[in-house]
Amino acid sequence: MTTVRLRYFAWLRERVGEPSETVETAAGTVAELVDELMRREERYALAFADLAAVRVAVDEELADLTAPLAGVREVAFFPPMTGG
Amino acid sequence: MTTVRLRYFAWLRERVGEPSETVETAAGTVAELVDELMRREERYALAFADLAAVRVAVDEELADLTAPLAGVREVAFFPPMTGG
Amino acid sequence: MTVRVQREDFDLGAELAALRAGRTDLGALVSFTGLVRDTGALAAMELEHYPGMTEKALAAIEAEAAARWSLQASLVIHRFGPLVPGEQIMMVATASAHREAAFAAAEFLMDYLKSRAPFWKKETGAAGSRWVAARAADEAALER
Amino acid sequence: MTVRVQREDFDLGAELAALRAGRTDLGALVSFTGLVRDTGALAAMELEHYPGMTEKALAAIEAEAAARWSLQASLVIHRFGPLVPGEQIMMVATASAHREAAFAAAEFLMDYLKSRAPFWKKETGAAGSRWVAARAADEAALER
Repeated sequence: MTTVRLRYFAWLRERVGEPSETVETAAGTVAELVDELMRREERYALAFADLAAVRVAVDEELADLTAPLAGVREVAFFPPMTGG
Repeated sequence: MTTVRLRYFAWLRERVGEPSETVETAAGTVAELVDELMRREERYALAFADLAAVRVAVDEELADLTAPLAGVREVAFFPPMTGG
Repeated sequence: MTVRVQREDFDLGAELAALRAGRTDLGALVSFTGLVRDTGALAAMELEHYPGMTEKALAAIEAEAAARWSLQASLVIHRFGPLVPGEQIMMVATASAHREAAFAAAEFLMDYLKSRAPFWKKETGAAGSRWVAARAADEAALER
Repeated sequence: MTVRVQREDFDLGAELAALRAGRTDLGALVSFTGLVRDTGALAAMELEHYPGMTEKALAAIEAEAAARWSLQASLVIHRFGPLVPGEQIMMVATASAHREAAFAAAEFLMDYLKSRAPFWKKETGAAGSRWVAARAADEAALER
């Protein structure tokens, strides 16, 4: 089991209902972690319903859903960025 | 005969030796006027020796050597521009 | 090469003056300023970001620009928090010997920043609040 | 849409602030500033121009940019007379709803101005004075 801090931004934060949380997970990749969350509660299922609209950062670096979770401290989920 | 004001800028002004002058000419085009000037005095021959390096404005608008002189008040000669 | 992420406004003129102060090796200085544009009934904008990642992402984008073009100086400032129409959101500035590099690097910084710096805009207007959708053109600009 | 040809220096920050003052319809503000760059032993620069034609040429270039892109505002200031390294030579600024138009119009203004506005630079250094040669790239940029 790995302990990972999860962070949510923008409408993902609003749908999940909190900006961050710490989870224990046996998931090997970000995609497996998302599956786990979606099965856990309706609000996660809703937040991650359209995965094409979700971007991921692993330890503050942009990453893919296929990124492994081994050794990872923080995973963030958010919509496409709209700065500038 | 037409009365035309001539203006010279940058190294063309330095070679001709004056910033402007008024000439009476029977030339039909700017190119014919340049020929006339080059035959008149050595300093003009020198100034216009490399015509590929000379740009022309007729009544304050960029023009070609082929521009007609009829009705023209001012012709300016200068090297390629280097503003900005 | 400087990056600043801040809540408060910035003084564009003072930033550009500081960038070239005391220098004689710059030929071209380009700046871009992003402003809150009222497209109809915009009352306010809230700019959310990811503290920690934001600074790292902007520094990485600036380092990439510096690797691609010959830049004498560059600056990125991006605000977060509440903003109203007309306010400055962010700026980039690039200084180089020639205009081509300064323009290209500034555009590169903007293209990358739009799609790789973790900021999200929420607009509040007469019809309520909505998260601004990323323009397809912005994510596609990275492919150029 | 303003053009100024002047001997005295300008305040870049004040000009950019004036361009957007009181407005909420601008999304992007781009500026370019040309500076006297010391390439080795440059002591001074003299910028000659063609009074009368200069203003007309710059206004025509600005009108062409306004016809090609959706610009909310633009400004061109070009100095003449004696300048020393580090000084500002000229500036262009463009304001639009989106960054693409503001960048493209600013680059267009610079490309055209370089080859179509009647200014000539003479540099004085340790080895004497020389007229700056036009870069082939500058005249070629018009073909883009």
